[in-house]
Amino acid sequence: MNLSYLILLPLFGFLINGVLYLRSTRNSKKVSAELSGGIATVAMLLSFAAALYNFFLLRQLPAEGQLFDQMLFPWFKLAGMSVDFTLRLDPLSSVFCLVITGVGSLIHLYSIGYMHHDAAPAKYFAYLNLFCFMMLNLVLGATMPHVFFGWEGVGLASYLLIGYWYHDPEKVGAGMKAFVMNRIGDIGFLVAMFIAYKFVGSLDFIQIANTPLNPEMTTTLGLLVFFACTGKSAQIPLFTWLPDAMAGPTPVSALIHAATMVTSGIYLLARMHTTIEASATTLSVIAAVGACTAFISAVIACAQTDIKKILAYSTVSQLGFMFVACGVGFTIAGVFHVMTHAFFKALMFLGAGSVIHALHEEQDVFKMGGLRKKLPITFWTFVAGWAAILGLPPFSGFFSKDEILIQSLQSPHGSMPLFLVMMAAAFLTAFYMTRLLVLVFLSPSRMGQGVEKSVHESPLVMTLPLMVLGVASVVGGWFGLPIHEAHVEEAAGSSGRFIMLASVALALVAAFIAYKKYGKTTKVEQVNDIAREGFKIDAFYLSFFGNGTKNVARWMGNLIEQQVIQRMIRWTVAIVDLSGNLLKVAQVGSSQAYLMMMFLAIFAVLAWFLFGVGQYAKF
Amino acid sequence: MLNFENTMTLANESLNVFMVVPLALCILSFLIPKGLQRAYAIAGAIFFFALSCYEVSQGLGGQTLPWLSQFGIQLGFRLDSVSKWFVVLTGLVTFIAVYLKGNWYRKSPRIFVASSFFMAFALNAAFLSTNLITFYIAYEAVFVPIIFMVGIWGTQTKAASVFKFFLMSFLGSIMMLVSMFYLIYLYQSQTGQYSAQIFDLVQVSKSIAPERLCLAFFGFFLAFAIKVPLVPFHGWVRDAYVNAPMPATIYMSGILSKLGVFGFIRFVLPIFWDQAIQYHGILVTVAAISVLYAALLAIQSKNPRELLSYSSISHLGFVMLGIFSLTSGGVGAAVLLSVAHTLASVVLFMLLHFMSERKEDLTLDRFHGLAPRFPMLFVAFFIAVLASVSLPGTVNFVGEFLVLSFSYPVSALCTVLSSIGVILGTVYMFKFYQYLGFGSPNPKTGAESVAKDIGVFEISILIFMLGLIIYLGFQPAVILRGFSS
Amino acid sequence: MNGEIQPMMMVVVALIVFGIGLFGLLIRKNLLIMLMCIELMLNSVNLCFVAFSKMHQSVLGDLTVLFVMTVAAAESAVGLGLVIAMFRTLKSVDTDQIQILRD
Amino acid sequence: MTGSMIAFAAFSTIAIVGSLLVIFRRTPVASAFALVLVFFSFSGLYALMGAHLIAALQILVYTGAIMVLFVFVIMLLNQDSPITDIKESSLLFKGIAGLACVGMVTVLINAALRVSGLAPTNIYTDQKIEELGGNLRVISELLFTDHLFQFELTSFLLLGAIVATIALSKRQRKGGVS
Amino acid sequence: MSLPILPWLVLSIGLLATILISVVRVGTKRPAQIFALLTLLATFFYSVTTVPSGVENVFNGAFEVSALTQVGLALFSLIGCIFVLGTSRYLTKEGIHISDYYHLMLLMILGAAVMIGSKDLISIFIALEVMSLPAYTLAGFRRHDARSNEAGIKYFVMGGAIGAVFLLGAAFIFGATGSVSIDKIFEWSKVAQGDFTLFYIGHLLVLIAFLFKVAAVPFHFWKPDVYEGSPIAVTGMMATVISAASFIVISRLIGIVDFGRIEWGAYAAQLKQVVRVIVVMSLVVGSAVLLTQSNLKRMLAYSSISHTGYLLLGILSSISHPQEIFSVWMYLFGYCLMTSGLFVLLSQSEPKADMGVELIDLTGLMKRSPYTTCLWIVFLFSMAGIPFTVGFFSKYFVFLSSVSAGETAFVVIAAVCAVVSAYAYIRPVALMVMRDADPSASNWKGSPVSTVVATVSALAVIYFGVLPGTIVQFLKGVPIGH
Repeated sequence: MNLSYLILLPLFGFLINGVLYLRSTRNSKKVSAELSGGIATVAMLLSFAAALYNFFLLRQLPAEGQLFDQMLFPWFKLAGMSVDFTLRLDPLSSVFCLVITGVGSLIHLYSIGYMHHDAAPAKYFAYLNLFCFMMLNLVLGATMPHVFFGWEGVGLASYLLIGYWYHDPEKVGAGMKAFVMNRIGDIGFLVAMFIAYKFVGSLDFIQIANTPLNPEMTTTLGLLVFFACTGKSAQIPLFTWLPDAMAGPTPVSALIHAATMVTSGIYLLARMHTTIEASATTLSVIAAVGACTAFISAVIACAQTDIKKILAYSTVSQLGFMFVACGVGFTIAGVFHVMTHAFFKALMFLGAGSVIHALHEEQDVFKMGGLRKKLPITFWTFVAGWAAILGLPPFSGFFSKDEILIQSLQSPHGSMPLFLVMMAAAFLTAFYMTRLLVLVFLSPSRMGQGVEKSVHESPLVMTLPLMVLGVASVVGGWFGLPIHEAHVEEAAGSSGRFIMLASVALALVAAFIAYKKYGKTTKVEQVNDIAREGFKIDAFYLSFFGNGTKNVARWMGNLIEQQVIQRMIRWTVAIVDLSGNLLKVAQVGSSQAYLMMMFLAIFAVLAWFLFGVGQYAKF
Repeated sequence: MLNFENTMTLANESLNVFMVVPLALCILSFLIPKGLQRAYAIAGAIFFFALSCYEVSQGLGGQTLPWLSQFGIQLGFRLDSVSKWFVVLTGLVTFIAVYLKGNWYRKSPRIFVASSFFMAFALNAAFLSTNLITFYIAYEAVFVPIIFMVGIWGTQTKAASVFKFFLMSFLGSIMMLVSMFYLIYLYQSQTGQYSAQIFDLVQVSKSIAPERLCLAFFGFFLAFAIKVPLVPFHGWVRDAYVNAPMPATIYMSGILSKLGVFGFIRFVLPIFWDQAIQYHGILVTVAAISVLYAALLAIQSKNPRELLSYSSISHLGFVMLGIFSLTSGGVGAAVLLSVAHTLASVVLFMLLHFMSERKEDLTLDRFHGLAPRFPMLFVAFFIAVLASVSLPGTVNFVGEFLVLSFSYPVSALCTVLSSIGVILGTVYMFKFYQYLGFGSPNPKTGAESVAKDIGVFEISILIFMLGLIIYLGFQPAVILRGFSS
Repeated sequence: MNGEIQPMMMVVVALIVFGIGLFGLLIRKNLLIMLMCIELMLNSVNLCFVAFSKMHQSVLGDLTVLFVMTVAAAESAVGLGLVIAMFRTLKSVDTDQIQILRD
Repeated sequence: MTGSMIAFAAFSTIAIVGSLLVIFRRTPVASAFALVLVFFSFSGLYALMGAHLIAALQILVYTGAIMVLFVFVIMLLNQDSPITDIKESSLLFKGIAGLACVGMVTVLINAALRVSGLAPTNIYTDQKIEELGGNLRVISELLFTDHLFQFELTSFLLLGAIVATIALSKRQRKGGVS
Repeated sequence: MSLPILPWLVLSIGLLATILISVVRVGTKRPAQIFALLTLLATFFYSVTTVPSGVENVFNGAFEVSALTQVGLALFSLIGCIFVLGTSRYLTKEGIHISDYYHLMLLMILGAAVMIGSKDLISIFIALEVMSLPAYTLAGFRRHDARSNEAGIKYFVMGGAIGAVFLLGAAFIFGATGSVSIDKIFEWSKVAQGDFTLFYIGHLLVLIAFLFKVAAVPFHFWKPDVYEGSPIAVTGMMATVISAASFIVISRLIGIVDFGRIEWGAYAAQLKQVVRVIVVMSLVVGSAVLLTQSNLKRMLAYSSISHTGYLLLGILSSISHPQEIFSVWMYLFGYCLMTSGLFVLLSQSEPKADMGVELIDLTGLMKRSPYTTCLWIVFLFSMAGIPFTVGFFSKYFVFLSSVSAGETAFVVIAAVCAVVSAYAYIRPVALMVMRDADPSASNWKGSPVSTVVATVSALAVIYFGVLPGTIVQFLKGVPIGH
């Protein structure tokens, strides 16, 4: 078993494409999308093969010891803190590896078509490979700093890809926002590491899991880790970056902002589930935040008109589902949903990408419609994704999502309110997804004449991944999770069945309502409600934190720095100068005055000796 | 008590090359014709850097030469696991400083080259000396070339900044000198002999009631806090960095600030250990305030140099946090972070210089869109920015992470507050990068339009520097090894 | 008073004259008179010396006075020379005229 | 009241009044003559203390040489008319000056009077001086034995004064060559 | 044959010969210049080659021949050489290049050299006058210049008054002790009983007279005015020779009583208080007012006032720790070296108006004559106490001694003042280096000889700044009178 290929292949892809790109800037010859995309895709496919191979090797190990560590090199070692660059494969990371490399390969392939006309595809593929490299590091790292390496790395790649078209300040701003909000979450990660180092003495996950901490610290650690996850996985309070992140190329949204990176929060919670589950407070906070996020972003999604934004809010909402799974102590379900979600959400994003590609960068769903005929492959694969996210049996989402719903009620940490919120979120999910499907594919066309004519189905490089993912969305749930298939079966017990039925029925009702409402839409809808603006949370952040920081900084710069510190320096100089000028006053030029001052001084000295303090000098 | 001195090999006795070579280069530079000064300086600096690396690789060492021994002033030098990195950095920074092209090679280049090598000489003497007075002399001597550099090649408002820099530094250092005298006097009153050797004075400080050394401690603290600088002793930094010619700025940010860091490690901690513990809370708070305050100032600044100068203060706040954690780990991490900061800030200033050579106006209030025009430059710039925001994979991350890890157990609150500086750092560094690189390119004017991307030699230097940053990011053990015992 | 002249009485007289000389030096602006005041002060010191000499039954004070007289003579010669030089340039011997150098 | 006491009282009164005249007279010539008065009275005081040589020299050197020089210069510079400088300085200044001088004298006298307890060294008592051949002889001998150094030094002082006075007063051409 | 006072005799005979040759060859200054130079060189070489190890009292204990006095003599003659060589062009330019200048200069040096060896108050007084009378004269030497007249008169009036004060002090000491010989007074102080008030007052007055000579605040008022008005060459001599000689005498006079004796403890404490106050005032006034000056000579006046402060700090610590007096010697050595060099450079100025040399005249000097600028910078840095110049070690030892003597608080004050004055010294450097020449800036043109002299001084400043070992070792070994 050698894990290094797994991560090295994307790295090489990144380096080769990077060098190709830099060379192209010197001799101004474009590297074709086929070449660079080919390199990147091959790297990813090989990496996928390695992941698959390692997955099967891991399966052959006995159930208790399904763990493989590979130390690449010692990283840093100082005064009792020793961290190595170790890759660790266990069932959890194995699943994530498969998802990342698998979905990743498909999206790479898709990108060849999507980025065909881009000016510098080599740069794009380099970034994409870099992302995969970092993401693999994230899931394979055996220690917290290693995970953090990947954690920050994916943030970086996400930044680069969101702001890929950096001529547009808005896109640049979106990237910046994503990166900064991620970094805010990272404080949690960092402090969690400090706590772990202080109280555990090691940053290895196994060590951390095996060392019992006092309850207070456990809660703190868990909450800090969760805070980090809210950043990366776009949960309340740090979720507003994800919709903006849609500024990047659509395959990027599919890969990073739907399938992989945003789920790293779930990965981290799963990785540290021992610690998380040791504290009921942490769990309830996670569940509450997850549920709220799921519900609120579902509401927002219902009001969106941008196809990618709808999907983005949907992602946030689905991530909320996963967090609820973690929050009720049933991480497995969360991870399961990560996998299925990766399939169907990637599929939907790629489908959306296909639509956008076909419509020449049109993203408003009210300017689409009737594409079922024109884009049949896209439509049918999209329907598969739609069915999966609605949780219709036997599509993959059905298994994972219902599992979460069931657990939110049945688990020891679950409760009725939680369950109801989740059901509502599921209802809304079905509503807005159907709305999307209807508006884009089924309703009458609202496209402009010129656009309508040129619409055509995407090339094979793009539709092939769609079809593969479509199949995965259908069958992805059947296998269950390799980690714990039995548990899934067992959990779907008596009341489980009722919940399943209820949720499916609810989804169908919602879908019906949506169809009724939007099936006949013929004109552009003007929605200007608060939900559409994300309840103004983003605006609030911007004005409160963004401008707040700016104002504080300006205040510091003007008041403290200029008025206090610099002025203090100036005053010191002025005081010295002034005292010089004052002392100079004595220099009047008149001999009499000089003599007078001199003799007064002499008199003072003598008098002091004779009458003043000097009395003690006599004996 | 700290014990980070590696006592294994002290065989290397040829330490004087660290001083003799730059001094010789300094004197020789007066014999070189004006036109050849740059070539001479580059060749000399490369030679000096290579020699430094070679000598450092020969192992640690100590050497004592007599000077004014009857007054305790020896030329005591010692290359240990702390100083060796600073010595190497001196060589590196000298090379970068003399490499940059600018009006310093048009207007009296001899003085510039001589100043640079003199600076290297003084810096090495300061980094190596084990004698307080020798250290002080070298520490003061560093002013001289800086004054010349800023004075001759600085911007219009240079005079005020020179004075501010000089006076604040001088105030600090002379207070340190008085404190040194006090220590020497204590030693003399105990043993009857003068000694300014650090080892002797450490003995004295241990045998004396801690209260008696408080003022002396603050004397040292003031000197180094101004040099580093720590908020609120940073008043000189902005003007000096902005108005100085780029080589001087690189010296100041890259290595002069490390002189303060080094002083804390070499002198303050061993001698004033008890006082450091006593005032630990204040020290850590000051460091945390430096981090946050400077980061906020950087956010609001529109001038790239100003931004980088504040970012320097902010990052050095992390270094100081590591030192003030008063653990050997924290100190080791601080050394690592110092190296990291030197590399990153030198690269950033160098790139800024390249940019300002190509475009006059780099105000950070609009997008300049330079990245598509100078892709290589901006790739390097981006990596340097990443290093500066201490992204994992760069040595800055390891340094900062270790610093915070070691300071967390002693002061959780300050550590967490400092961590916020990381976010702010991201904000201003990315803003900095984005404003310069991103957006649509503006219509070019005049000479600007013919500006080309950086050349091969520049690229090689950048690859070397950035490679070092990344290599050390994965193999920080190269530096940390000396501190693990 | 026992009829004997106490040296201390001389000293008191001398010091009073010293004080007067000093006062004159401070309030007069005519350089010639200022020089005279300096002479007064020196004279009073001479008297002190002689008086103390008497007190100690020594002749050291007398000797000293000899030297002081020489010094006083030399000093007034030089001083008057300077005053003459000043008068040639400024046509005045008043110190009010010499306040160019100040601040 | 012995005769010497009366003489002392008279001389000291003349000395003090004379001094006051020196500083308060308007014309420099008047001041100069007041100064001569003071010198004479001092001479008398020296004589009262038995310092006959000094008394004589006081007349010779001060009155005979220094004062002549003064008067000569006063005449040379035409300073024989009344001057009003004393009025020009402010009353405050004069007041402070007066207080300072009174204070100074008080302090000095106070200090001087505390010395009364000292025992005389009794080297040159009056009798001894008589035995050794009188005041003049004793002083002369000391001058060329114990105090030769000062004596020789005085010659350089006088040399300096001569050179200085000549340098100051000799006609000097612009251009530097004397 | 062993005649301990031979170096002084060489100087005296040379002086007489110089006067004689001028009398013989009236109308030309050259012979006087050469004779003066030869005299000074001979004195210098004779005195440095025959430095005695012990202390020998000659003239019945009225004069001391020791390492200290002889090195003082050597130093003064060296400074004399520097000024004879360095300022000859200046003197010609000012129209005061006449043989009398050399006579008076030699007399001044002789007076200073004798004064530092004098062991009784009367000798000191006479030597003081031998030194001062030429100084008064030289200050007013530019007779056609009102400012020079003013300088001479002011110096004379105040000096004369202070001479009377010194004498009064001497009289009081005589009255208290029955002697004017320093050795005898010291003996007396070992056994004396009773009320010492008269002695205190006398001692203070005597000290104040010399504090006036070194321009310690508040007895400094004459200094800026006299410096500004006097010819540069003379100011230079005043700043170095007179200050150094006066400091040596101050140290002698301070040590006039046996402070080791318990009875003098209270007096020592109180005297120290006075000196402390004076130290602080000198430092503060010297450095603060230094900043506000634009005339270079006035600047140097205030600079020397602040140097007086540092030197008095050394004197202060020597009251209780007599062995620390070497720091004063070291400071004086460095101070004389850098000040004389600076004045030689200053004499190269050619002011356009008759306004003296202003700071603005230095603007852009770097461009006009880079070499001279470097010399300026060396001297100014030395004044500021930057390492690698002798000024650093001057301050170094004074501070170290004072800390050892427990005067740390005053060392801190001195350090702050050092920063302030460093600002003032760096300012001219900034003007020279950073600014372009102001249109009203005057020319600078020195004779080659003066540049050579300044170069040699600058090299000495650097040499002793790098390797002060020998000189410090020597000065530390200089025997102390009491």
